Amino acid sequence: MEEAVDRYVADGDYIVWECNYLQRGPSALLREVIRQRKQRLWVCGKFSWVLVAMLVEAGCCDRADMGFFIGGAAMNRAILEGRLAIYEYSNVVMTARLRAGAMGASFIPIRSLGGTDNFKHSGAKLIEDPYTGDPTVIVPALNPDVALIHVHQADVHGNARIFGAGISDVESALASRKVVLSAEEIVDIEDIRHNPGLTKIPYYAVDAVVHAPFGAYPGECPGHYASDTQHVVEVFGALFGDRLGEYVEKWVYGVSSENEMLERQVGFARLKSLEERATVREGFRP
Amino acid sequence: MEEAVDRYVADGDYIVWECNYLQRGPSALLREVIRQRKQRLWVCGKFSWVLVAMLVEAGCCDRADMGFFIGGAAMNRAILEGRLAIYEYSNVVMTARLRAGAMGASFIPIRSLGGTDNFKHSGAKLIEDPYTGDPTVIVPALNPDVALIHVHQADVHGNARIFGAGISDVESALASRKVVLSAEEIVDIEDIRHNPGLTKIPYYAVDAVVHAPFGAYPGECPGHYASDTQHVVEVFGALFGDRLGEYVEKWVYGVSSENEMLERQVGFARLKSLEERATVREGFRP
Amino acid sequence: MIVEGPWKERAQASTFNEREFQVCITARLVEDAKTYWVAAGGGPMYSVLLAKKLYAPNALYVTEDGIIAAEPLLPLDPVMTVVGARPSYRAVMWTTMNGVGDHCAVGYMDYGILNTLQIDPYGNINSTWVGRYPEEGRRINGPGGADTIAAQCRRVILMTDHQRRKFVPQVDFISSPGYLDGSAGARERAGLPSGTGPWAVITNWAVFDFEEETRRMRLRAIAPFVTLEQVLGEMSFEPVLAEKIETLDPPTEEEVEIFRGEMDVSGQFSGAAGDWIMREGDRWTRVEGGA
Amino acid sequence: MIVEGPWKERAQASTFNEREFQVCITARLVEDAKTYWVAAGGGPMYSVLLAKKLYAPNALYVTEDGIIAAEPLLPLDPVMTVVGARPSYRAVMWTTMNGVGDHCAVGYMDYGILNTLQIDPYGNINSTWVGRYPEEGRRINGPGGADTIAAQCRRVILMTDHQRRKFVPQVDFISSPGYLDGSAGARERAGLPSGTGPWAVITNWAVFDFEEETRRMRLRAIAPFVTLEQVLGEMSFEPVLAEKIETLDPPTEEEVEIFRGEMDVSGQFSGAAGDWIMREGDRWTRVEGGA
Repeated sequence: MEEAVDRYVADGDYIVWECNYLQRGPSALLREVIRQRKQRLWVCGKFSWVLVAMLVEAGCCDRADMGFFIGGAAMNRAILEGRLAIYEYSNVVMTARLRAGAMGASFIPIRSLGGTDNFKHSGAKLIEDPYTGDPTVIVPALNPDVALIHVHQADVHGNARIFGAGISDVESALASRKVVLSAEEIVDIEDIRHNPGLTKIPYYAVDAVVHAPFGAYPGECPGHYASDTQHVVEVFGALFGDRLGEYVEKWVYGVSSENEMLERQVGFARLKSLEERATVREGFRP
Repeated sequence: MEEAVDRYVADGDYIVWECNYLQRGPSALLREVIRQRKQRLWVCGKFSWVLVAMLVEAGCCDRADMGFFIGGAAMNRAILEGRLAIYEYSNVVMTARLRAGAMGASFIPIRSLGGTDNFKHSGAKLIEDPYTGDPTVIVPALNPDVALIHVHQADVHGNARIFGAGISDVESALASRKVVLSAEEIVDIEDIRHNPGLTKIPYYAVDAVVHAPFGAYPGECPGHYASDTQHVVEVFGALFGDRLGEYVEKWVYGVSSENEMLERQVGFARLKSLEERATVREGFRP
Repeated sequence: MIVEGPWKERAQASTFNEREFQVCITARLVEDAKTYWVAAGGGPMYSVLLAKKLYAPNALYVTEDGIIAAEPLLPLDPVMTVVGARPSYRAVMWTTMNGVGDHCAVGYMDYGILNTLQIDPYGNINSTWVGRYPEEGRRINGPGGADTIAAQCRRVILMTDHQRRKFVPQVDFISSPGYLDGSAGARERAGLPSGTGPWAVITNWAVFDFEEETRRMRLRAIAPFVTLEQVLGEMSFEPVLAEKIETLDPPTEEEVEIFRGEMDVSGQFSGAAGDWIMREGDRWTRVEGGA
Repeated sequence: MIVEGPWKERAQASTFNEREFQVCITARLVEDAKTYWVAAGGGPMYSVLLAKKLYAPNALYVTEDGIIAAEPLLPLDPVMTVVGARPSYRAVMWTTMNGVGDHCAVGYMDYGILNTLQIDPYGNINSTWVGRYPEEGRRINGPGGADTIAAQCRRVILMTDHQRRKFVPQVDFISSPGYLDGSAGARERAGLPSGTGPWAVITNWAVFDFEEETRRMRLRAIAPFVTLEQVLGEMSFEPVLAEKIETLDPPTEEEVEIFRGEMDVSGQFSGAAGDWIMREGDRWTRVEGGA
């Protein structure tokens, strides 16, 4: 974990993560990014709830493509003080940009964003459709420097399985120059070869695989464990109460590693109870 | 089967099928299209081996986007006599065009076709990338009138499962105005709901579901039955020996229905042996 | 539009929250056998679920993470309305954001339902910024998936609180498109698909649609516990008035029982905002509620 | 390039088919731990499989239907080289044509290997039409997936029969791109990704690469059973000649045993075309073969 983040996440990188802090996201990897005090990250802020605010408050991030995130006082200060530049898109437009990146294209036509103020503050263009002549919105492809993705299962080569709905795991993996996976379970390649239909991300797109049980904590990893409601309330409280600094201090800087956090600050009993609350496994466990 | 083809395949339609006559394709549906003597079809000739030649020889098809098919004398005559117009693309470019159609876009940028003679005889354009200014090839979206797709399992609403590698099943289902599925097995929606991750095509994209065991015959339906090698040799022989007319007479017009063909011309023993030759089921059977 | 229906024959609730009322009214608008994109859950999702129980058993909904036609395992944990196992439960398909975006782009989404923060007479939505962008004011969440829903669903239903600061002549920032400047073909000129746009606005007090010729918001009906003056008084612009302003029926006992018992179990939804309404005979009294 | 290798130390086959020779030579060119796109199987696929057995255990290949790094269950039924259960066996991933197309477009395909029908000095490929398109001549198959492979793989290996009608100064129709007109940057000007293009041509008689400055086909090595004159005599254009023309080693017993025993079991591959070569001491004799 420490090594993967140290080696593949560089200051100034454009970073994309899949899902978010509460829902099958690479929460552990992102806390490690903060712990290593990465600087000047440009983030893909799609569907991202509290993560952008956490990174901004921790001083890791100075640019964001939106998306969706919960604002709050910290974010507001950063914007008004010019510490955070925001480019305005939407969740689906950002995943469309990632799809273009995954296609090796430099842009992609879309059927939204036109006429909005997002359009004016984004990289979108309104062109004449070369065939119909109709006004058509295009957006530039997104090819991030690094993608952080939490998956249910992966082999050591990077062949990865993801179960359930998702945002743009495959697109991010293909569009990004460097790809770091955190996996709930490491499986043998023999297991992968027994059911190739379950593989979502191929080995050649992946640079590092980190075995990270509870790597989505405090979020849910469907089929494995539920979200930690108490922790979810705590982080939202911190966000709205302008105490994100304290939250980061306690949960990120306050421990030397993710393992220590799980061991000391969450504890076995709590983790076990989260597993027990994951009563729905159908479709999430091969 | 008869009703679905009669109702959803119209003379003059642009038609796309998935896979082909030998590999998990809607072979039964396509024989029914010939049996009903549909006229003036414009076909998507990607990855299609003998099918285009069969449709042309049967007088059903007068335009084709290429793709890949086996030429042969019948095809050659049709072209030189002006009975068949061909537009030149490639397999992957055609699936890219279907992807654009499935995205609701009117065109899509690609990284191939440029500089070839296909480009000159296709709907492709070379434009200046609106961002980089680089020369960029775009192709028009493809939104067929009707898609014929053979799937492993579907419920009566059209939620469909396909196992194994494939060409562009999902893209064709979304891009096409009308979608007819033939399914090896009809499953209950309860079964679908137990593992939503296996669903590839959603109900709202589908107009008709036909229960068609051995619907891919003489082709293979992976995990269910092997291809009928003897029949495969026969159809290729007919193609190269310019006896496709005889082949169509025998296997299509010579029987009143697909069931009759399977019963009378193939027979239970042969079908059983094809099932027995399908020894690899892993990954193809949920 | 929303005045006739089975709810007329049912016993009416004597006490309910305005937010509950809003969800019930939205549920009554849900058409059977249609597909709804409810963004990332919340009120829009609860409205369709309530409708499925009572009025539109074959209505279906999708969420922006690609959960198609789920029968979620209720109640859901806080904010866990997407991706998780419970909201995904018994779906017919799990896909992705681009997946459901494609389904919408090719026209399979009959309706979209959105929560909105600030709205103008043409149904343009602001969920990005309050104040003078970007120098002065307050950052909000951003469009999320709403921009796509507002741009591409055939009919869009907007849910918002009935407050002056929410109904403004011009939004501070267009996050998701309504009829833009209101001129004919404005959406098409901006590159949006034709035959789409806002269709209704539902608040805790009233229901609006959009006048076809002008594409302006038109008041169609109001709650039984408010007056027309109150409704218009809490708007910073003058909506078109329908020839006849209907009066909405209050929630039925059945509606609120199901909503409280299966969906808003912890009361966090109705607890978050909205006053409580009590009825004694023909008198309605309001009790301050919300956080 | 292809003169040094473990095969040098192995016993040489005394009888082999020219097609077998071509596959063995291609196999010796396969780099370990690289990813190959072999179109829809056939000679290209067999070459990688043979290489995996003998020289490059970690080389991997994909086919245009989205089978990634399979360990196919050999032998395959006639034409069933894609989609089917046997060619798909023990893959690490099953995706689609657009799926593998994306993998290629973003640069994960190190090599492509293609069968070609007609080829020119710049590696342009014709698989569409023989004669004057479209009025006069004969329709062939079309590019299939070869256009994408030729356009986007980093290095492209072309396999073809060594015949005058196949090596032509100008192809009748460019189905898949080589270096086009051979001018610097011609591929980029046509919208193709830079750093891609034909890298080698392997026939049943010889091996070519492409001269960097001119992008023209350059003869590098010939089979031990043909002369330079024969090789050049069966080409309708004059290739660049490498300073030293190497002599290729014949197939090893090991190579042909594995190929015949596991891949071309029915002999349909070597039976379809290509003469048989027999060795007695230093003398090579040719026996007419093929269909």
